[in-house]
Amino acid sequence: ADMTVGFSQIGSESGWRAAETTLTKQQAEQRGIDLKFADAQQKQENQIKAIRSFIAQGVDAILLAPVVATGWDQVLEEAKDAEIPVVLLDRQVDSSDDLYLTAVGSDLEHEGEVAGDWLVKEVGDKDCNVVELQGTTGSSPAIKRKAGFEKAISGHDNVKIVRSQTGDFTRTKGKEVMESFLKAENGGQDICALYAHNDDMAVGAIQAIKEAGLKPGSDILVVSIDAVPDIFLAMENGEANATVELTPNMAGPAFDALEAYKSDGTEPPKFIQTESKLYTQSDNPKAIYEEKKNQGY
Amino acid sequence: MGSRLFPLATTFVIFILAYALCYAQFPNMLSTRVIGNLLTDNAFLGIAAVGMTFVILSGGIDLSIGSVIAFTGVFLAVTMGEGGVPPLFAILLVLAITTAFGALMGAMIHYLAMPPFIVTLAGMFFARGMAFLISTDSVPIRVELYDTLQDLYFRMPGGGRLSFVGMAMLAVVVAGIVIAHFTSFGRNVYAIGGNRQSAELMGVPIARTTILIYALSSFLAGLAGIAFSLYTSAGYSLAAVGVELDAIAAVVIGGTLLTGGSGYVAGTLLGILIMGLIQTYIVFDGTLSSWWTKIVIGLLLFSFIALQRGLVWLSARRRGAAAIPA
Amino acid sequence: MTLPTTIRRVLPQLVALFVILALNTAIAPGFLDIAFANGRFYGSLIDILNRGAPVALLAVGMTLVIATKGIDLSVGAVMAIAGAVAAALITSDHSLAATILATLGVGIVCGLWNGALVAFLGIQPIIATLILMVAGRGIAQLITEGVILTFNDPGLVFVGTGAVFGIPFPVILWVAIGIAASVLFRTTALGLLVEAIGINRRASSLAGIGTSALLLAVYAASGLCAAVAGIVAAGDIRGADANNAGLWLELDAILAVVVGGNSLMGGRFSIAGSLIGAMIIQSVNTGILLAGFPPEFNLVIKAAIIVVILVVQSPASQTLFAFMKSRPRSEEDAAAPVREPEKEAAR
Amino acid sequence: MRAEDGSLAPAAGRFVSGRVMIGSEMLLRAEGISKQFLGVTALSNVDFDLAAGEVHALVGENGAGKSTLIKILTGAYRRDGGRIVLAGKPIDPSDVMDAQELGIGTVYQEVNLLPNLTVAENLFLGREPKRFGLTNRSEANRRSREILGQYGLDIDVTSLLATYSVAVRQIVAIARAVDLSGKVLILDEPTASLDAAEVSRLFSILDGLKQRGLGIVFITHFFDQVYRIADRVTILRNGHKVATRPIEGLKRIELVSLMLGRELQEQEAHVAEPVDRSQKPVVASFKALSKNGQIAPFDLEMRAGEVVGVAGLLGSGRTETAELMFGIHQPDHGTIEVDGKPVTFASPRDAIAHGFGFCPEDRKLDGIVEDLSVRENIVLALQARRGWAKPLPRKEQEAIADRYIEALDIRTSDREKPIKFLSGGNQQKVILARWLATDPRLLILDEPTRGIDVGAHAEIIRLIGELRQRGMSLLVISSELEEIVAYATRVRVLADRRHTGELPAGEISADAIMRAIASAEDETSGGGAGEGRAAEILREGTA
Ligand SMILES: Nc1ncnc2c1ncn2[C@@H]1O[C@H](COP(=O)(O)OP(=O)(O)OP(=O)(O)O)[C@@H](O)[C@H]1O
Ligand SMILES: Nc1ncnc2c1ncn2[C@@H]1O[C@H](COP(=O)(O)OP(=O)(O)OP(=O)(O)O)[C@@H](O)[C@H]1O
Ligand SMILES: [Mg+2]
Ligand SMILES: [Mg+2]
Repeated sequence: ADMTVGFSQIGSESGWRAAETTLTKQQAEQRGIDLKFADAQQKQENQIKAIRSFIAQGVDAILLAPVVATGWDQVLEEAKDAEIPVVLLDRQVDSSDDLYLTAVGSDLEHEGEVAGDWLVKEVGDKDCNVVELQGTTGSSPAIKRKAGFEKAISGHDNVKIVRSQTGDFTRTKGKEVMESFLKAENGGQDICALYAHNDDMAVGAIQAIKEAGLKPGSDILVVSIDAVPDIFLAMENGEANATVELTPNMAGPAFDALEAYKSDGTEPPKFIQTESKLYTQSDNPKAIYEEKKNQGY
Repeated sequence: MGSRLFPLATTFVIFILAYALCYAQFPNMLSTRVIGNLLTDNAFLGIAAVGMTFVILSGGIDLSIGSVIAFTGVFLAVTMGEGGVPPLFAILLVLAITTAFGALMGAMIHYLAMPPFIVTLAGMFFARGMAFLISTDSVPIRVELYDTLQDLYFRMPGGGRLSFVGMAMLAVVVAGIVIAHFTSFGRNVYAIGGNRQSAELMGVPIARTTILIYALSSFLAGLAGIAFSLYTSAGYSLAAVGVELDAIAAVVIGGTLLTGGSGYVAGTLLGILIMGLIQTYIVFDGTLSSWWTKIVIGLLLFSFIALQRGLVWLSARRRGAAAIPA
Repeated sequence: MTLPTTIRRVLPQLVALFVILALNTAIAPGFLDIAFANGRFYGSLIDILNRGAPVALLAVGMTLVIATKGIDLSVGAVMAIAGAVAAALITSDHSLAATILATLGVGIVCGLWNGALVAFLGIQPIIATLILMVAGRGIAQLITEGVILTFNDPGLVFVGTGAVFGIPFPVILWVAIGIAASVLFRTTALGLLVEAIGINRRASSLAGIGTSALLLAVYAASGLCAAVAGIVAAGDIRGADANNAGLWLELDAILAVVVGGNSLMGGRFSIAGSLIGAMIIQSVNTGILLAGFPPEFNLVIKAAIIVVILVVQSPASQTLFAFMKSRPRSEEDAAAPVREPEKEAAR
Repeated sequence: MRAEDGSLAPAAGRFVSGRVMIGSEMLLRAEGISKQFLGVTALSNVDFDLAAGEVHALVGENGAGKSTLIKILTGAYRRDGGRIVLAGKPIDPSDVMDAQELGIGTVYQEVNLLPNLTVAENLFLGREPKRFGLTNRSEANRRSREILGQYGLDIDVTSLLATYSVAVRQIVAIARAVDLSGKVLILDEPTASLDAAEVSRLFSILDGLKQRGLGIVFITHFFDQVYRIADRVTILRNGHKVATRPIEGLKRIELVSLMLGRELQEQEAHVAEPVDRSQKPVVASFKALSKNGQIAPFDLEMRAGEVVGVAGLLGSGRTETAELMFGIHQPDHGTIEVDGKPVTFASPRDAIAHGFGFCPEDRKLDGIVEDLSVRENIVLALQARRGWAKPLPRKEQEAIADRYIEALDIRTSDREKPIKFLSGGNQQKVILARWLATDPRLLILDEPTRGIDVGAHAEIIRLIGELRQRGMSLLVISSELEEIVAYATRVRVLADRRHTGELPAGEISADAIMRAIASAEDETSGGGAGEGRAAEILREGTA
């Protein structure tokens, strides 16, 4: 059953996002699905426009990676009226769940928790001053990953966040902000660990740490989220300690659910959670890098 | 007269041609749905662009509108939500705030003789910063007023909807046309855009007009913010990033000169529709990767402007106007 | 242009810079410390010089464009393109020299495209360059396919992170390019001709100035500067991040030019002023980072500081300082920003 | 000088008008007006008064302070000292709008209208007729046609002002001011670009206003006009008031010397001595040059050491002729030869490369580069020709600038002053200097003496003669026939965008030129505001 699926992607702001797009296209190809792709350039209005046009074109299903949680009720209703099932990718919306078929994604807050737990375990009862590189101010990953991490360290007074600034999810800002952290915290002497909301910022920060004459990974522990290839290189060199995987392959499960639903109307669960796997230096980073590096990151 | 309306006519023809081409490729782009969407989806942009038209006609520019839209949304969401402020009051309040904000920028531009680009750039930072301070979360709006307004639409034959915001946008455009062409304020805007010194020597109230212009722009940005919050029934501090550039592009595609003094509000509507058409076309096509999307948008933008320039240039040559660009 | 007069021209900027630095010192005690660690100077001041490099480089080109009454919104995108090209070439193992030359070439081509739209099609600069601003990032992503092209070529990395005599290489770059540009435009007639175009293009071409050629050249120069900035940015993170490299940096560059005391209406310009402007802006950014406020405050603080600086520099308030009696709004002053005298001194 | 050819002897053209009540309480009185500009004293302690129903002329050298004075009277500038009394009440107009509401209408020196608005919109800006609270365009257009009708200007009031010539804009500006002025009308060099017909029409209107008891301030450099219209004259020199005199019994020589502070040796009636062109080398020849809608095909052969005067009514296509010759517009047909070799001018740059120079008509738009200093404005064309890589050494620039500031007696506090701060006439001189500095072989001057004072005017006429002696080839467009007579070695006559005839050396006189124009206008069944004007001109000339 070859169907036409519209995919409204947020944009292409990071390597991870690019990988998600690539994998989605691959998946569609493998399953003989005709994928209509719309890049919204980070703008919700464009995503809404896209969904409306998909409806106007009468596609069979819609994949939506929502840029923000709110504001989808109307357009999702329109899709429902037109009897087009919608599957959410990698981020949730706060509309009632009968407006969409299912949501495939990880629990952003859980990711933060995983990272936090690792750090707590790693430092034991040593005191540990953490500096945090937040994602883009106001973006849901930034908010949730911060919340999750704080939840994880809440019980442990020896671990506390001493500085927290936004690095806009980018390497450049990650590096710049880390430099200022190092200056502000006595040349980095007082920093025990870095928690970055994504790997790109961590990679940037690692360079800053090295240029400051410190050893990332030992002088300053580095834990981040996403598991993009480059962070595994860093782990390989012992410059990063841990990362939490956010799989870019959200489309696979999504298409499975869709095909099942189309063929015999089986209702999938409302939330298909992907695993938030923790990787550390002991997981043979080299190998993982090799396998990941041609997944379109 | 005819010769002056020429750029406008050109733009209109270009729009029709473009639409025809799209139709040829994707027949159901002519559905009332698409047309309805074109209006609804671009409503907030259109409203803001009308304000931008006045600013640009006066030879200025307003980079703050995107941020003001975001601020408005967040402000409404928080005040009406947690704040429990009655919706209508909140709306009036936010419009008052944005208008005052614009007036302040206008005053700085005039009395401190500072370039609009910079004043409004600072305004852009400031307004979004304020939005962050109110709330970094995206805050849903759940009030009856919004539900009623959202359910307020004409169902056109073929399932298309002419939504409330869409109609609001058209109303604002009409109002804009009247203000621009049938009020003294409108004349003064053109006058200042034409030549500030001369306008002053002809007794145009520069200070008042300048302040009014930016107040109007911010007021409409506030209105656009309301439209946007209606459109998404939420307020979000990261919303509408870069909308100012879309608005500027729409205004210029609509045939208004950034140097000020010449252009039409109606043209801006065309500009909006053309930009919306580009978006819609790309989505209908659906084969473009993220990067090709950007490139194609750029190219289409270019071809529209180039085409326009070409036609205008030809007509200018026929009328034997000066060869040296002013 | 003798030294003292130049200084006088940029005095307000220098003052502003020192005030900001003073503020930073108050906020962050160790702000002024400079250490010499593993082969390079090290400290917040150095960071400012170093982090400010991209904006400073952009500002040089932007100053010239703005002097012609134009504006270049595409520099951020051109940075991305340049970074992508450089990374792509170096990773497909071309020589460093070839890579850099090619990249600079691409930058110039981008500039020429902008210049052509402005000079020949008569498209208004904001829109003309907006086109490349939109499409350019797409082109860059097309090259990198949306991912961060990481590279390890020591040469390219050096451009971004290296140091000579302990001074970060990017700093040496922008200072050198800034001086080179000033010298080129002030020892030849270019400065005069560019200013003439910016003030009255009609009259300029009637006086026989090759306005089109000059406009092309100026936009090309801006593209070139953007390319250099792009290489620096890429080298700095050992990778080309087409998605984010130079994002919104065009605004900071324009800001730098204006904070540097140049008029967006074209005409008189001072590259030195723009460079100081760039440093002012970077000092603000760094200060905000060091201050340790929650990030939600960043924009408001930045806006506030910028407004204060600009208000103090604004022609009107300068008039006020200069002669209390004359009215800011009366024509002769409106017509004649009181920067005039200093501006002249700068020639 | 101006029309010293007897034809317009003082009282001759003067309108008989209501007696002026001197002494008795004045309509407008300004006392002890002073104004400083960044160190320059533009006005110091100037008194000025204006009676109802009089025309009060204000004369003075370029830079004397005339425009500044009226800008102060009308609130465009802030005065540093002094007081202004209108109809007994002290007034303090804070801006032009105030002044307008007080009933003071003004035409400022540079035509200060808005090219991007329609003629009608310009006329009614700030006081648009309203209906239901909205502006009533059709009404405005109707009344605009009426108003301009009085000036014999029959143009489409709904098209942009930009589409009309400097002259038309000036007429519109005057019409607006006249329409605005309830009590006082102030005109700063309103006739600078008008031809005889326009001027006399303006004067008859002014006379009407006098009868209605308006007070009129009239700034001009044309003395014959002073004598025709004014009742009293006030002379300014270097920002000081020299004297105020009734016109009757004031000798022209006296007036001139009051103004200059020295005697001006009258080389007036002088006529350029005929030259035998035939053995002078041809510099450039233009064959069948034409551009649709702008100018019909014409031939012109410019030889070294000759001055071709170009005469014609407004819109007769003089400027267009010049613009084609200088490569500003490209001709549809025809060829250009320089030194016998065919050339094409894609832009002025090419023309300049062949040693051409062109001093444009619209000083403000096409001439000055406002923010650049006087020095830079003077060397601009020369520098452009040398190319950017060969900058003129600063010393040389200063030498050149000083030379022309001296030669043309440009009034400026110093050569580094931005040109926008110079007075109108001095700006004109700077632009002239710019082209003289390039030492062109063929120099085209479009209205070169517009807004230039008596002294400088005589100076420029002398200069043109001298340049000719030196073998330069000049083409000079002017609306002042007496001036053409003074330097032209032959005269091209244009009418309705056609070159209709030429007066050879021997036959040049103001009358002859006017007859030629008139007859030409008549047979070419008058373009624009044609026939009627031709007839008038004849009357004017041979009164
Ligand atoms: N805005 C200004 N700033 C500085 N100086 C000025 C300004 N306007 C005029 N001046 C100076 O004031 C003096 C008087 O200028 P003004 O324009 O009144 O002369 P004018 O009598 O009108 O001369 P013209 O006959 O050429 O128009 C001149 O020296 C001029 O340089
Ligand atoms: N009296 C008039 N009535 C209508 N149109 C006019 C009049 N005078 C000039 N024009 C318009 O002005 C333009 C030509 O004026 P222009 O100044 O170029 O001619 P000109 O011969 O150079 O006259 P001058 O140089 O004396 O101003 C044409 O568009 C013409 O229609
Ligand atoms: Mg004057
Ligand atoms: Mg003319």
